[in-house]
Amino acid sequence: MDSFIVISLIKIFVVFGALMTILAYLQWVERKVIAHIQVRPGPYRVGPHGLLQPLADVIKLITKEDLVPPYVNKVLYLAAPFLAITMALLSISVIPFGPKIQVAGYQTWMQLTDLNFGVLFILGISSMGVYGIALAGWSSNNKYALLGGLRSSAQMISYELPLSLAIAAPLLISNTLSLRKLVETQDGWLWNWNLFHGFQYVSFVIFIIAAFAETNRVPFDLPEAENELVAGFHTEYSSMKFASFFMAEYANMITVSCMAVLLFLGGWVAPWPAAYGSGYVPVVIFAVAGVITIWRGLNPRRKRDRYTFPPFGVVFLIVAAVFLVPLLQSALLPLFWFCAKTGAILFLFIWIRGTLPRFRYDQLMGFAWKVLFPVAMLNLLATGLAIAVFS
Amino acid sequence: MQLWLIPILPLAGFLINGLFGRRFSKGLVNAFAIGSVVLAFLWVLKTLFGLGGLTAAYTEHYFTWIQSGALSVGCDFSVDRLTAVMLLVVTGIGSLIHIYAIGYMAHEGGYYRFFAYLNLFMFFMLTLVLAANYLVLFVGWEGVGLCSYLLIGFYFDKKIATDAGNKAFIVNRIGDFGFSLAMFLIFRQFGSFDFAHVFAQAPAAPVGLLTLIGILLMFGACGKSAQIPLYVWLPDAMAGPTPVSALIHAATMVTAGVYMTARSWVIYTHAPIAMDVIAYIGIATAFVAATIGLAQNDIKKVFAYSTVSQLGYMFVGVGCGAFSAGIYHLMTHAFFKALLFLGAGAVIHSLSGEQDMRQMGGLRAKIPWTFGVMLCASLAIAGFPFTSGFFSKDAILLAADHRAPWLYWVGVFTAGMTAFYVFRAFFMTFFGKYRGKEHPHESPPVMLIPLVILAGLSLVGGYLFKIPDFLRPVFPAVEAPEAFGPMAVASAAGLLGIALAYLMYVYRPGIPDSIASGAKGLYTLVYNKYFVDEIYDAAVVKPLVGGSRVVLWKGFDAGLIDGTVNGIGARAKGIGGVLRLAQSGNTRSYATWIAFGGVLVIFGMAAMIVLGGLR
Amino acid sequence: MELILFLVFAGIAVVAAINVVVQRHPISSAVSLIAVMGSLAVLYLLLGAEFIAAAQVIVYAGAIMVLFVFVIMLLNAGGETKAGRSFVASLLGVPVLVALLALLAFFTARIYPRDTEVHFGGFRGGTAQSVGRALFTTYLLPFEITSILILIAIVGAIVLARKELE
Amino acid sequence: MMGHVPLSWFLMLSAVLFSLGVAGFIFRRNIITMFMSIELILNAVNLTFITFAYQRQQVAGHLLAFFVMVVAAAEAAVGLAIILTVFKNRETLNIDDLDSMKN
Repeated sequence: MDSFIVISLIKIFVVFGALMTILAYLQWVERKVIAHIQVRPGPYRVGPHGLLQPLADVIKLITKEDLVPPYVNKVLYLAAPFLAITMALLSISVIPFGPKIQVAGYQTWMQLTDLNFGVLFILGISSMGVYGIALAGWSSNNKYALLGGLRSSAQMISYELPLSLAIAAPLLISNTLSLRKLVETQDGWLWNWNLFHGFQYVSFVIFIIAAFAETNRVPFDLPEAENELVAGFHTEYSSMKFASFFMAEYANMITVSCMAVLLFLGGWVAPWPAAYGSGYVPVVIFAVAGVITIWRGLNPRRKRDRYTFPPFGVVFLIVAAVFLVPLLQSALLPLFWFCAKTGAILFLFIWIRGTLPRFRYDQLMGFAWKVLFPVAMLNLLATGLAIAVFS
Repeated sequence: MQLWLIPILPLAGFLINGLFGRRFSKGLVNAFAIGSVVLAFLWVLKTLFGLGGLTAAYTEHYFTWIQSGALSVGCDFSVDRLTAVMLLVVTGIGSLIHIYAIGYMAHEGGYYRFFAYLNLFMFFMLTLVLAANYLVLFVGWEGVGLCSYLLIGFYFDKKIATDAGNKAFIVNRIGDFGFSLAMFLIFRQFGSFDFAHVFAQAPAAPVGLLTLIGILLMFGACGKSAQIPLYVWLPDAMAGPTPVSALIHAATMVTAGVYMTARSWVIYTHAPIAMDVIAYIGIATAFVAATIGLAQNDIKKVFAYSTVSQLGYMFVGVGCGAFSAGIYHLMTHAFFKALLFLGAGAVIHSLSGEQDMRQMGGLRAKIPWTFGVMLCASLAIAGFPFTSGFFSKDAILLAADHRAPWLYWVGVFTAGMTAFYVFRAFFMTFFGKYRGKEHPHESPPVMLIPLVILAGLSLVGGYLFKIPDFLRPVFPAVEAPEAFGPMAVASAAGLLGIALAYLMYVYRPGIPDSIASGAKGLYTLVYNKYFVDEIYDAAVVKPLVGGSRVVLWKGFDAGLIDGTVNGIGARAKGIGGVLRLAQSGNTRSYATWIAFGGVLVIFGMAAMIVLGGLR
Repeated sequence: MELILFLVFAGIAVVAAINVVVQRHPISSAVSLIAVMGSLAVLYLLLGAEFIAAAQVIVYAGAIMVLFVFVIMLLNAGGETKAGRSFVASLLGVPVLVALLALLAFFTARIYPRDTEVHFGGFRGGTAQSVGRALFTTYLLPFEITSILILIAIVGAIVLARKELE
Repeated sequence: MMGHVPLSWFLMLSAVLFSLGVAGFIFRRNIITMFMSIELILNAVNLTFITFAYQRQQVAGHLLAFFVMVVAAAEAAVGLAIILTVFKNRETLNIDDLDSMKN
């Protein structure tokens, strides 16, 4: 019984640590990608190519003066950010990163815990996330904040419906609520993934759109649209509280994309069975990455690249080498595939943010109720019909 | 033999006169009215001769009147010797009175209406007499009651007449109440109303029940024949026209009671107590009525009380088992009493409406025929030897003597009194000076002829028609020896009465006033009819009317029923008023009330669990 | 372990419930009500009702309470005023409540002796699968009726809350 | 390891919640707070349902709780709409002011 606790604690530290760093660097990646989309270099002053920029931001936010405006409803004002960040982080605990691995004699799942109603748990937690924003908007006693809070919570509630319907469709196929079993049902070839089962790509698209709305990402990020509502619900917040809202947003983003991967893209399962060489793909990718960076380092376009690129190249090559070690392979390979897929979806988020313009509020709400909800409903009915007929 | 024709003829007369009488002339009305009654009389003669000896009853069944479950009543008529006598009396005397009425009613209004009612009366009386079962008899019984009411109240514009009519009808109805109870008992006991059926089973029935039936029948008879408790209506019935008094209140209707009692002789012979009751009531009525008759000044009132007294005699005869003697006196009484009334009518007619004897006197010279006729009638009623009254009254007194000596002596004394008050009236009317203001004139022949016939009958009727021998097969034989002694004493009493009357009213006119002033108290008592009417009024009418007003109307109807209804309404309003307060509009109060209700329910369950041991 | 879990969350529930009643401003009572619902969800898990716990969080805490918070935010009517008194409530209120508590205690005490021990895996029936099967077989009619009920509620809410067309 | 939780403690908890809900409904004046106490009562009832479902090892209790939730949702929707209109017309949320239905 005590080994369970110890293992759990270790796993929590590992996951928590990884998650926090990813959060920070996701922010960096986003700023870099958007910058390159907009043909500008993005942050590269602080550390090589701005790699230390997240660190700088964190320090900035922590050290800023943490002022609490007097006219604010103190209790809820302070509770709101706390509520937002906890809800966002809670859902990570259920997401499986990999299969059962053998570490120093103990068998354990690369997953904090598994609930046999995992999907429902995540849905519940995401619906609780609304309060963070709503209360923040209201308690800061500011018209813009109130409106921002109202709008974003209304938006999240409206999109929660198509989201859950979109999730329900693949569940019908894999017939389980537990995320781990979900992935096991998508084992084997590429076309075993739920995405290609029947016409699940429709529910995948709906899921992604709803996910964008849920996390208040670009096409739907009206509430904190600078030009309209100043900063939306977190206008009155500063320093750490402001930071927590940002972290909450990115955590939600990660959760949603993990959900997408687990539900549709087969989680940590390789596109084709290991027997056919899926194990070597990561090695090849990192090796190529390492060579390119070194070559880039040798004949740099900018003089400082000469000093920065080669170390990166070396790091990539080391990683490629690590993937070759059979002992670690059983743990690293599933992890690699899971991170690759999640990374792809995250990149999609960032990419969309860089390109699409913002919805007007009534269009946004109209789209939810008049387009997305009916389509999600039809999709669910069709999937149910298909299963009833063919299985 | 079409017995039904006898009652139907007068009915036809009634219908024609009743419906079209207004447009007929007097002659035409007479033709129908008198014609129908005389035809009925002739038809009675034809049927009686046709039926021959008539030792057994001859019955005719026409249709089943009532058929319901065990009860089945046929509309049947039957004739035996008793019915024959009654038929002859009713139709005979009826025709004479109809003829007399032509003259008497000539100047009165509503001529056709009078004769229509008379015919209707004849129809009901004949139905009563011919009835073969109690129910049809009861139809006749009620019918005659109705006609007596109509005829008493003939002068409907005078209040006295209408009141007298009401009084007569109500008192009769009280009597009929007893009669109906008797009929119920008869049906319950014997399962049928037919005389033949009832009298066949009567001996087997328990004596107590028979006595009760007898007494109840007697009670009905008292109502109809004006005996002690229910005689009060007869004197007031004089308010009607005199022919009515003669026909209904002397000859026919009042005798119905005697006929019914005689008809049910089987019940009475098996219920000795009931027989005694009849006798005692009879003698009491006779005596009391006679005493009242002494002091009356209205000539019709005197004869009314004498009728009540003579009926008392008939009941004494029936009560002592001498049914045939009772019927015999009934017949003779019909003759001389009808004559007395018609004579009085003639006197009143000649004095154009004057009825008080103190305004009369010395009419002997002015209306000699009436004087002669009235003399014959008075002799007959006083029981002057060899007149009809003498034979029938002696038969009854003999039966009474055979039964109980004291009965005989009271009877003799009453006979004496009867003679005295009849001749008192006779002398006051026809002897002394004329004290009135009118110019008396003799009645027209149409009135005198019936009077003369009746006079003849009342003198020789008793001798001519020997009823006791005629009715021998109908009634059980009465072994009363033809003792000469009692007869002599009775007739002596009668002569004494006549002599006394002559002494006091012709020879010494002052004596009656001195006696009256001497025995002041007794005289006023007798003059005011022992205050019986006042007593009845106080004892029965006042409490009944008062009681119903106070207790029934005020107390029960208003108090109880209205009280409860309004009470409930008021209570509902009261409760509503209280509940209204709960509607305070305040949601939180409502919530509290709901919670309170919930707590009560849960408490109830808890109590049930603790007490009832519910799981 | 269940004991600790129960005591903690039951405590949270009671304290929050009291807070709901006591608080002046509706928004704070709303938040405490959410806390009550959350702790109840955990207790449902303890009793093996997984689906209901999830539903509680999603439907109750996640949707209904959001509506409440919404309305409170929209109306922004501020704290409760002391105005107005209900005579019956103040007079009869307290005794009724005391009686209610006493009676409920009586009933629960009655059950106490025949108590069953609650432990985590005690009842497997509460999974989404078994609830779903029961819902769509034996309880199909109520399910359809509630769907109609919700439809009516939606229409009603829209009609009531929409702005009058000038 | 530790002692298990006796069932009746759940019932006592729901009894407490229930009476708190009733108290809230009776004593509070703000309509929304009263409305929330009703939700509290419904939650107490749900807890009882689930407890007895556990005691009888049947899923029926859960379904009843589910239906209670659904009905509560419908009720909340309509109720809040009514509260909105009341506030729009009467400018007040104090229940004692809304007593026009008095006799």
